[in-house]
Amino acid sequence: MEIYVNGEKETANPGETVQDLLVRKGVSGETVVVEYNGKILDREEWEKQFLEEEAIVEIVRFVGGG
Amino acid sequence: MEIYVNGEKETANPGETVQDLLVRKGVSGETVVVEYNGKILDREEWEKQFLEEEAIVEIVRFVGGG
Amino acid sequence: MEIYVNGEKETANPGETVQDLLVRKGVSGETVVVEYNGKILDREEWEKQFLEEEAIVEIVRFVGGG
Amino acid sequence: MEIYVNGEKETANPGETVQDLLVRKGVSGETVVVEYNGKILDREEWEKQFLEEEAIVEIVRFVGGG
Amino acid sequence: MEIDDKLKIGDKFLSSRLLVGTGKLPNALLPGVIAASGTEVVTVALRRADFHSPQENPLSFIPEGITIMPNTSGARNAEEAVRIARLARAANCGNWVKIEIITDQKYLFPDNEETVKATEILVKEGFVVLPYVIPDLVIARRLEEAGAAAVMPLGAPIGSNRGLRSREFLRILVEEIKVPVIVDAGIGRPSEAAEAMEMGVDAVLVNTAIATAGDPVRMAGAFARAVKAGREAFLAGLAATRKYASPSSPLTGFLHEVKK
Amino acid sequence: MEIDDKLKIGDKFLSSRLLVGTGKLPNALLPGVIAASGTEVVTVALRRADFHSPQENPLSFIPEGITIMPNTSGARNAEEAVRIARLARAANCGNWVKIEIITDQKYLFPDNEETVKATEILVKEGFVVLPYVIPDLVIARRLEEAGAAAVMPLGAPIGSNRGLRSREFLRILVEEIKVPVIVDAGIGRPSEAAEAMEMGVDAVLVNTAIATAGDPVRMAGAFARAVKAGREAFLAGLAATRKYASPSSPLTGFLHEVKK
Amino acid sequence: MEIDDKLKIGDKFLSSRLLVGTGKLPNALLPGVIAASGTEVVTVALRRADFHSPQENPLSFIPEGITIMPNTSGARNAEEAVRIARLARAANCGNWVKIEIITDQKYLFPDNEETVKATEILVKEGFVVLPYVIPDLVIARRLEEAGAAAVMPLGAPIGSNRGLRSREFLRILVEEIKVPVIVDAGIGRPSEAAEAMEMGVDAVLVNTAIATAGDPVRMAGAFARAVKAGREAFLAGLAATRKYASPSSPLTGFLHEVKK
Amino acid sequence: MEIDDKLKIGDKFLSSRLLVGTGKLPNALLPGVIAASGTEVVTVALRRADFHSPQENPLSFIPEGITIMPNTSGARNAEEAVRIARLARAANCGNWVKIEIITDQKYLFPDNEETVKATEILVKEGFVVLPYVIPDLVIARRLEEAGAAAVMPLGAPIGSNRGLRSREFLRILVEEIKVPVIVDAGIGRPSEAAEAMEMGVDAVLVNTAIATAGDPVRMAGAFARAVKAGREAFLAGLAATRKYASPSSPLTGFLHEVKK
Repeated sequence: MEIYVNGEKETANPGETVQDLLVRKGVSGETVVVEYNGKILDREEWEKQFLEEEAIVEIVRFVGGG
Repeated sequence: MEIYVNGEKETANPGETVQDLLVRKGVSGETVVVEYNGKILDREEWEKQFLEEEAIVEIVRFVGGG
Repeated sequence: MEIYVNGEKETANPGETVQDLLVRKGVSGETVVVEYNGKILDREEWEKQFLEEEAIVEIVRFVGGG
Repeated sequence: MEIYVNGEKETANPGETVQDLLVRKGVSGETVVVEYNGKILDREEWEKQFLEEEAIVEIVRFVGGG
Repeated sequence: MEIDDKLKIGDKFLSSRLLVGTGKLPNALLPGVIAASGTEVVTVALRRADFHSPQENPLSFIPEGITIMPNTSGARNAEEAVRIARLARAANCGNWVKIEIITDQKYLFPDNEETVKATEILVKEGFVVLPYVIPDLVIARRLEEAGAAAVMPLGAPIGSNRGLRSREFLRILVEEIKVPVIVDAGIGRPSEAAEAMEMGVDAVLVNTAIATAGDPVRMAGAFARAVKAGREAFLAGLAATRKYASPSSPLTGFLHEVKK
Repeated sequence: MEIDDKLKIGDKFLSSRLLVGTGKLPNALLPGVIAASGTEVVTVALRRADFHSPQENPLSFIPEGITIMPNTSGARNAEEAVRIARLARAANCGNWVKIEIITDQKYLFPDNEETVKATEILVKEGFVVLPYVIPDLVIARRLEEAGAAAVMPLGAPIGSNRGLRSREFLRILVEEIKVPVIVDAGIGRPSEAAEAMEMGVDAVLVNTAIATAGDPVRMAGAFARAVKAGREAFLAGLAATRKYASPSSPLTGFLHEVKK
Repeated sequence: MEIDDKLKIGDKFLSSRLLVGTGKLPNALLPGVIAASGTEVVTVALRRADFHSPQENPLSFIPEGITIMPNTSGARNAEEAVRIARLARAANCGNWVKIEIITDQKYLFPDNEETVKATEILVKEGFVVLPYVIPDLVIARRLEEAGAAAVMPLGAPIGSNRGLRSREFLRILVEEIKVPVIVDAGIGRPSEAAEAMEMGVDAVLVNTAIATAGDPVRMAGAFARAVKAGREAFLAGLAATRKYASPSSPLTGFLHEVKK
Repeated sequence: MEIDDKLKIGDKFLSSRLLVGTGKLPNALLPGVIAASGTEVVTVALRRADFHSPQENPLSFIPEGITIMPNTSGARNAEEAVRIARLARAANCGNWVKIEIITDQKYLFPDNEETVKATEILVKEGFVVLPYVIPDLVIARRLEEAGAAAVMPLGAPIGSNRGLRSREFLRILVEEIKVPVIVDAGIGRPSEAAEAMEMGVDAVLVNTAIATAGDPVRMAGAFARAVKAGREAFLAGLAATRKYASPSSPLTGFLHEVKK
């Protein structure tokens, strides 16, 4: 199953959730915000949202900026 | 018959044309442009356009400007 | 006996000292410096210096300045 | 015989005049001014002034300047 | 060498890079000011005829061959500007128009957004459009795309004679915009006009500085020279500035040097 | 009207208020630069003749009728300046001299005090003396009393092209000094020359900005125009500046006004 | 006396009028810079997580109690800015947002019109909106009407350290706009921050000038003092300037006076 | 880090780089102004006692430990300055003296040459001499050679509050002169004091800008902060300026990038 994570095409495993993706990517949940198919996902939804074919996932974080 | 000439209410005589109005106002036709009810009137139309009830006539001219 | 105090001609009494002049002028000695005939007088000399004919006495003090 | 021309030590021949020096140096007389031992030499004096031991000769000209 | 240095605006080739505004000038002074300025383009405004105190048409005082550029002063939005532009064109004095859309009466700043809209409409109607704007690069690019014949950023508020207060931003427009950049508003002195031209600005429009000078005709001549001076300097290539001094007379051959 | 606007220096009446320095310019360019500048006064320097690489006399390239003003560059004190002035006069090109006494080689600042001394001596010897100075009012007054034909304060260090950095002080000299004030050194652009003239400065002396321009002849022409522009503006009377805007088009007769 | 001089933005009352940007600063320097600056508001940006070189969250280095103001950098229009603002708010660090919409990559100028649109949307969604704009009075008024918590005009291009090049226009915004005016972008030196505050600007936002200083922590302290200095001077009432001198020592009682 | 940043003048080490003039200030305000300014050096003038309206001694209002620096105002030449300096020293308040020799009453410009003479004499008599001068490099070098403890060039005419009009020349003094350079006269705003310090000036002397402010005590505090801000910025190392923009937020990781 193909998905797009931060603009790059990736393969997701069937049954994987957003939470699984974050763990696999080594991302600490406390520091990011996730947009799934254009909709911001609340933290509690990460475990419930299964990755779907062609899903567009954006995982963003803060950086220094002016 | 009431009309508005350059924003002021005036009384026009029945059968008066735009051309008549200009003459009555002492305006030299060569130096002005006339808008009748929001439409620019060509010079040749001045004689043909009869003044109508509530007509809005704008008679404009050039002045110094920056 | 005529003397000049701060540019103004004045009459001094015979036997008057610089110290006497200061007292007469109501000047507190702690705040002024005295020049007598172009020479700065130390404080201890005020009592010893008798006023002489045509003496030029300058009594100066500090004021605000930039 | 040693002389100084424009700050450089040179040997002059006995009997040489300032005029001779200029010719030897290839200098067109119309364009220069000559100072001989601190004194400006008029043009007519060039032929009369013999070079003397230790003479200081300055030969100057105009250049572009601001 | 100056033969080719013409400024193309619309379909005209201008020899003079000084545009002159006719506001605040008695008609009688117009011929003298225009002649002294050498200008080829003057602005005029459009107003309702005043039947009680009729005034002579300023156009009668403007020589043949001068391009008339009516402005849209009085317009508070794109719609009003378009209306004024159309009326002006109906007077048969050409198809140039200076867009001037103002809501603020204290500083007379243009409304950039409405100006873009009016430009888009009037360009489509065949006008040669010169919009007066705040020097904003994003807006200038949009005007360029919309087909403006030039962009006319301000140097300072209209009539303030405060000079090139916006020079930092004018410099950037000159660098980035391909259509001519004409500084309109604020220039108060010939030296400021020259400075603008040295920066590479294509032309300047001057009104108040001439009209309110002690001697407007003489001042018009001063501006003509200054604009030409700045343009020529730009073309000649300005000398570089240096932090330290650099002698203008030679550094050798001093009388006091002892070589030996 | 311009017929009478001559600048009197010494016993000469100048029509052009642009003086030109010939430093850093190849002789071959001199005729072109002088013609384009319209100048009537040029500066030259005096140096020891170089027998190894003789150079043509710049004076051969300067047209008849131009006043030659030798400078005393190379002088480090009044005595040396006087010596150079006397040598220069012996060359039979007149009695004008620009006093330039410099000890500092980085910024080439003049020594005001030595300059006063040299001025006093040379005026007595019949020279027309134009001293180059730091813009210091006290010094300028002393030069005036000493009989200087003009005072020539700097705008910025020689050859720096940094412009009128001393404008605050130049303005005061113009206000207070009766002999002509000529800005010498620092002017890098025609707009700066125009600004100086608008301030009421009597003339400017330009060298590096012309000599190191991309095209010196063209730049000379640009300076000529700018100096004239600034002078004319000064004479015409500059318009006042205002904090707020002032409309250049009339404020009545707008289309959108409803009177009743 | 300074107790009451707080700056209200949204529902916060700020004691410090220096806002600090965290760009170009290593996280490790953040605590020191923030402490030295005394700031109560810092900006951050939002970017895609980089899985290959994970970086520590700058928020971990920002003390409790500091207001976080995410910017919308990267947005090229209103829609993208709104999306970024919403994502930022979802990170639970408050509802402040600096709108920064940029299409031009050379000068990084904001798109004023898109900024107005984004402001209108985000204000309705409950954000405290601080838009970064070109100093254009018409736009500033529209932002004010749209409910912006402040307007943040630039002094010069972002990161250029060129100072208050737009001062003429900032001055006018201060005069005309009722919501706080914060100068954002361009300030390169503490003296420039002080000057802005003396003009009556309500606060300044500084990033590059601190981050690229030799010693950022020390520079942060310098800016803190300068901002306070400028503010206090504004409140104390600046002395008037005069064309002529005015003695600071008394004009009477001189030793050399002879009264009789 | 700031522990060592003391300014040595004569045999004193100053922590504050703000010197304060007491002119035009009622005595009652002196303690507050001095405390708020943090200054360690104040100037006073010497005048004939006025027997008709005796005034309290300002020195009674100046706290212990503050260095008193009498000026020689009223002096028109070196001789008078020396006389005043000696009288002032006889008052037993130390051996510092600010030389101020003025003949021009409109612009109050110092006479540089007489100032050099007075400095030479007073240094030999053991005074710590701080001469007030026109910023002239040649003069500053002579003062340095004469043993001046500092040189105090003006920024603009005394009391004019016109700021650093001489900045071009101050910059050069800072670069070339080894003794402390203190800007005296002209500074009208804290931002200008900060700018001077950023340039590397060692200290500033302020009088009129504080004394004629709306609230002199508050303004004194503003100047204290500004001077410290400028000094700290100088020590921290000012960031470079750039012609173009430089993003303060990262240029990668934008949401809109499509990598594949």
